[in-house]
Amino acid sequence: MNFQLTSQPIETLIDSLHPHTGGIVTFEGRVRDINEDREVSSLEYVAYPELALHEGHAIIDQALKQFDILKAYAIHRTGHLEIGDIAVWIMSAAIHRQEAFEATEYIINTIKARVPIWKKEHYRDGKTVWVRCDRCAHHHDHNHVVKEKSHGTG
Amino acid sequence: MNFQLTSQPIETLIDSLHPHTGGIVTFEGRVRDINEDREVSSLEYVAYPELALHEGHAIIDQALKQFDILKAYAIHRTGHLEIGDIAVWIMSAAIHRQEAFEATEYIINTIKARVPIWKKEHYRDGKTVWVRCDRCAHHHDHNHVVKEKSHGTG
Amino acid sequence: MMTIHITYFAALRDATGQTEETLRTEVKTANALFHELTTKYHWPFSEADIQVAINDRYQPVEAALKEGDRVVFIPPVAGG
Amino acid sequence: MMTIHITYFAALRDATGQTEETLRTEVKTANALFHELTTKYHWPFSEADIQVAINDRYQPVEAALKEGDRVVFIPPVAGG
Repeated sequence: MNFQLTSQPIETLIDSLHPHTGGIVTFEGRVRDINEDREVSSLEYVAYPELALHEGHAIIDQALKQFDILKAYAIHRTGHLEIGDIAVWIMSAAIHRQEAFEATEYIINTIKARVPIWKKEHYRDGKTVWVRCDRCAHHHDHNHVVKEKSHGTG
Repeated sequence: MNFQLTSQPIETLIDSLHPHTGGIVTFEGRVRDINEDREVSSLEYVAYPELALHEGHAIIDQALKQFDILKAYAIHRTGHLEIGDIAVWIMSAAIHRQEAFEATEYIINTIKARVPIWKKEHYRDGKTVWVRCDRCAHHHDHNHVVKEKSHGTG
Repeated sequence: MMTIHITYFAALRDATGQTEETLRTEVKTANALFHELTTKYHWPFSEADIQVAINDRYQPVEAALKEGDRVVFIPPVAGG
Repeated sequence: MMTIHITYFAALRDATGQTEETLRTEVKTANALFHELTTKYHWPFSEADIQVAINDRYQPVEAALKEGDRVVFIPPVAGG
């Protein structure tokens, strides 16, 4: 059943919203098992916390200024993550949905571009790579593989 | 704190996803306390269930065909809703985020255009109106007020 | 003459004062039936505002009716 | 000569083999320091790949350094 009607309350984990809120858009970034045709077994996220928090707050402030939204929030995970784990979660709440979509997309795009967080992919073949960017990795394969080391199998 | 880093798991209510899933975009439509400058006290959603389910499934199937997504789902509430209640909840899961944003926006736009669900707004002044469409209501005010009746205060 | 079952929702239910009715009619198409009923109930909609479902599927407003069809005239929707 | 504190993250931490160091240098700007350290450690990045933070804020790569600055060279980020 991919479409349902219900007379029961629909519940999510989002609360404490302004009563003008009509549309909320969330983005969840999850660890996937394939990246650029390589089988990923897990990931490691490392942040530069002082600058990451400064940039993250600046991005949310900019979203609140640039889009007609009531609230925006983002949280980013660090450390070792398994396949399916949530790496980043973002929400924007607005009176009308269009602004919430635009703000959420702006926030994830800008986090990826500016916030100093790095991702080391661990592959099933035991190698690891610090990823340079999403969806462009294999175009620069030689530069990417900054350091590979044996890491057991997984 | 509108931007945070955490070393603890981030949890939402979404599970059972394909391990290729990298991005999930959700939309929550909530009952807001103001519409077209009128103070809303509550809402009533009525569906034509046989056709609404048929159209809803067709919209999800079309989204799965049209966008490179792994999963899509939507649920719509019926009956009497209070301010802040969730009227509709939609999610799309994809390998890459762009497709998840596009699919979720397509699904909500198409639900609003095609699925036979109607909304009666109850206002603080005790009147009620069957809403004709979002963000266009006051341009046709006379046609809108199909039937108003006293409804107590709220 | 044929027998048609009609169900009313939302603003049309309020305007008609009933949930459903079965009637016998000479008309051949959904839009002709719409005009017949608009005359009877003084519905506050024009044909351009309305969509038609026959046997629980959207159909063009010019669609032909046949004996026993279940018809719903769909006022402007406002889900989501 | 001035004293600069440097912290390394991610690929630069691996390539340098340490988390942080304090060094005394003749160079005047962040990019000159980057080239000095690239020569020393054979970093696998060009200046175009790298951003610079001084005292926990992004700065242009040509920014002047002063005594006691905390510098971080930021390899390509991949959050989200």
